[in-house]
Amino acid sequence: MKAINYISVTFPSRSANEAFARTAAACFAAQLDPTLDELGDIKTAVSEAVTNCIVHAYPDSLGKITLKGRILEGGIVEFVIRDWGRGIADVTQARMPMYTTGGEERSGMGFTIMESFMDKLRVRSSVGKGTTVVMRRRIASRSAGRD
Amino acid sequence: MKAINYISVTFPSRSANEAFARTAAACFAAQLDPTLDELGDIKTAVSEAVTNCIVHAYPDSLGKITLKGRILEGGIVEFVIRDWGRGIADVTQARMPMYTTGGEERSGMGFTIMESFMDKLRVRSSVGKGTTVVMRRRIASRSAGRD
Amino acid sequence: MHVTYTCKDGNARIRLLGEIDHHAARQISAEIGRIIDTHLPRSCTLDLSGVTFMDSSGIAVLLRAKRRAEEIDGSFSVEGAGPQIKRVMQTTGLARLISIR
Amino acid sequence: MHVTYTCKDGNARIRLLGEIDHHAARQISAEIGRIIDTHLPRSCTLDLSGVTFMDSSGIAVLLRAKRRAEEIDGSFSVEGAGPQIKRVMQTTGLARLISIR
Ligand SMILES: Nc1ncnc2c1ncn2[C@@H]1O[C@H](COP(=O)(O)OP(=O)(O)O)[C@@H](O)[C@H]1O
Ligand SMILES: Nc1ncnc2c1ncn2[C@@H]1O[C@H](COP(=O)(O)OP(=O)(O)O)[C@@H](O)[C@H]1O
Repeated sequence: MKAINYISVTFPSRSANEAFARTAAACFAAQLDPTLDELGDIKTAVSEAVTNCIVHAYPDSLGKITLKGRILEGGIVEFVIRDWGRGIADVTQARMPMYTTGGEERSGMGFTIMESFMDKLRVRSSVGKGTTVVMRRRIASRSAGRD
Repeated sequence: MKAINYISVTFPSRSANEAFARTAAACFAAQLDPTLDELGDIKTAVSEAVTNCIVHAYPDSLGKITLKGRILEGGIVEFVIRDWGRGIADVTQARMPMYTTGGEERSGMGFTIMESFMDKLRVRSSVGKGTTVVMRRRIASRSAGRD
Repeated sequence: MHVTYTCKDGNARIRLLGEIDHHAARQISAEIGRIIDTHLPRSCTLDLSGVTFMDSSGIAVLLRAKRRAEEIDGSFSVEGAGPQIKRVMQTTGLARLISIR
Repeated sequence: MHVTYTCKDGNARIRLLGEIDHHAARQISAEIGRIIDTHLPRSCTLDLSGVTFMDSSGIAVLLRAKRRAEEIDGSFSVEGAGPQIKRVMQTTGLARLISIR
């Protein structure tokens, strides 16, 4: 699919950047004129993916994270969150509700939220090389009778 | 100066991205706990620099723009806005109040705002190669008796 | 960006909502122009209390609105500008050209 | 993120202001724990009306607060959650574990 508009954002895995990343994603998605609920879903899903990079991909060091956004035809916004950290050995297991390697501060519900809040979620990972999370959400056009 | 935190944002010269860029800059600066007035100054200065890339650097085509942000020691935030567009032949003249090549929709006050709203402004440009604008602003620490 | 207005007894109040930047400027200018041309108000007040951001792209918008209002011998003023807008108007000298309430 | 509270007649009301994410979670949890440990309230209400965002990092914060309150035989509930927080609580099953007013 051809991108109508895009952004590419790079930042280190500092937890202070969680708020920055989800706000940047929401600002970018805003051009599709989403509802507040849709914006909330996007912010939450991106927050989960970026937090995972900070908590799980680079547990003991600072590493690079990229957030890419694209506006696709048909009012679809896509975000790709990527790290070059530890990676996930078994992605199917990692995506199961309540599965976590993060101890009692984590709930294991990050992927569950990403899946419920977005229309499509794809996770690719390679141990020692990093993880790429691709998420898409269609924003219903308001002129099509929603406003 | 060593950067404590940084971001790097890339986007095409679409006018819809003006709001995205200034909001991203403000979100990034927010970690220094600025006042609303300081945030307003930063948003405005970044908006001017990014708009210049869209209007002047790439007048008839879409081109690439980068916005880099860094947090430096001493509570200083730095933004570097860069394009690979038309460039400026005479930077001293371009920085003068009311000088514009943009016709009646432009006021020629963009650089004046950047200079007044930030502590430091540096402009490097090369005709046919592009322009780099570096701006810095110190955010007074609130614990130092400002709140 | 939204533009709404009321016009009563020759007094137009035009209310802008949102952010005034280069992206939005042309549309805002066109809508203000249309309102003035249609109602030919004796006084025109631009209510900026709903504007959350304005950069130098707003200067041409405000100056053009003023010129349009004065071309038909009307008065023009701006009200409800928040601190960020006031700072832009002061720094650029616009505050000396336009009456701010 | 700010945490404020009042405690009267054994009823604690803890009010959170800001965003609950991984960055803020540990500090919020610590402050809630300190308030409960100091006042040993019979009932503890967490007021989320000032919380503008919460992701799954908030789950552990809320569950730990509930556990802490119940360990000293107090009751625990949450109120004022906006739509984004409610959606997270429902999607993750947290809404079944915590009483929401
Ligand atoms: N970017 C990542 N890098 C390495 N491991 C990850 C990454 N994202 C997720 N994981 C693994 O998948 C598990 C489940 O993730 P998630 O559902 O988001 O829950 P949580 O973050 O609460 O653990 C994590 O505990 C971790 O083991
Ligand atoms: N990124 C850029 N690329 C090319 N020319 C630029 C750029 N930024 C500024 N200029 C030149 O400098 C002039 C003054 O800029 P500025 O003070 O921001 O006012 P304005 O944007 O209203 O023209 C512009 O009219 C243009 O000729």
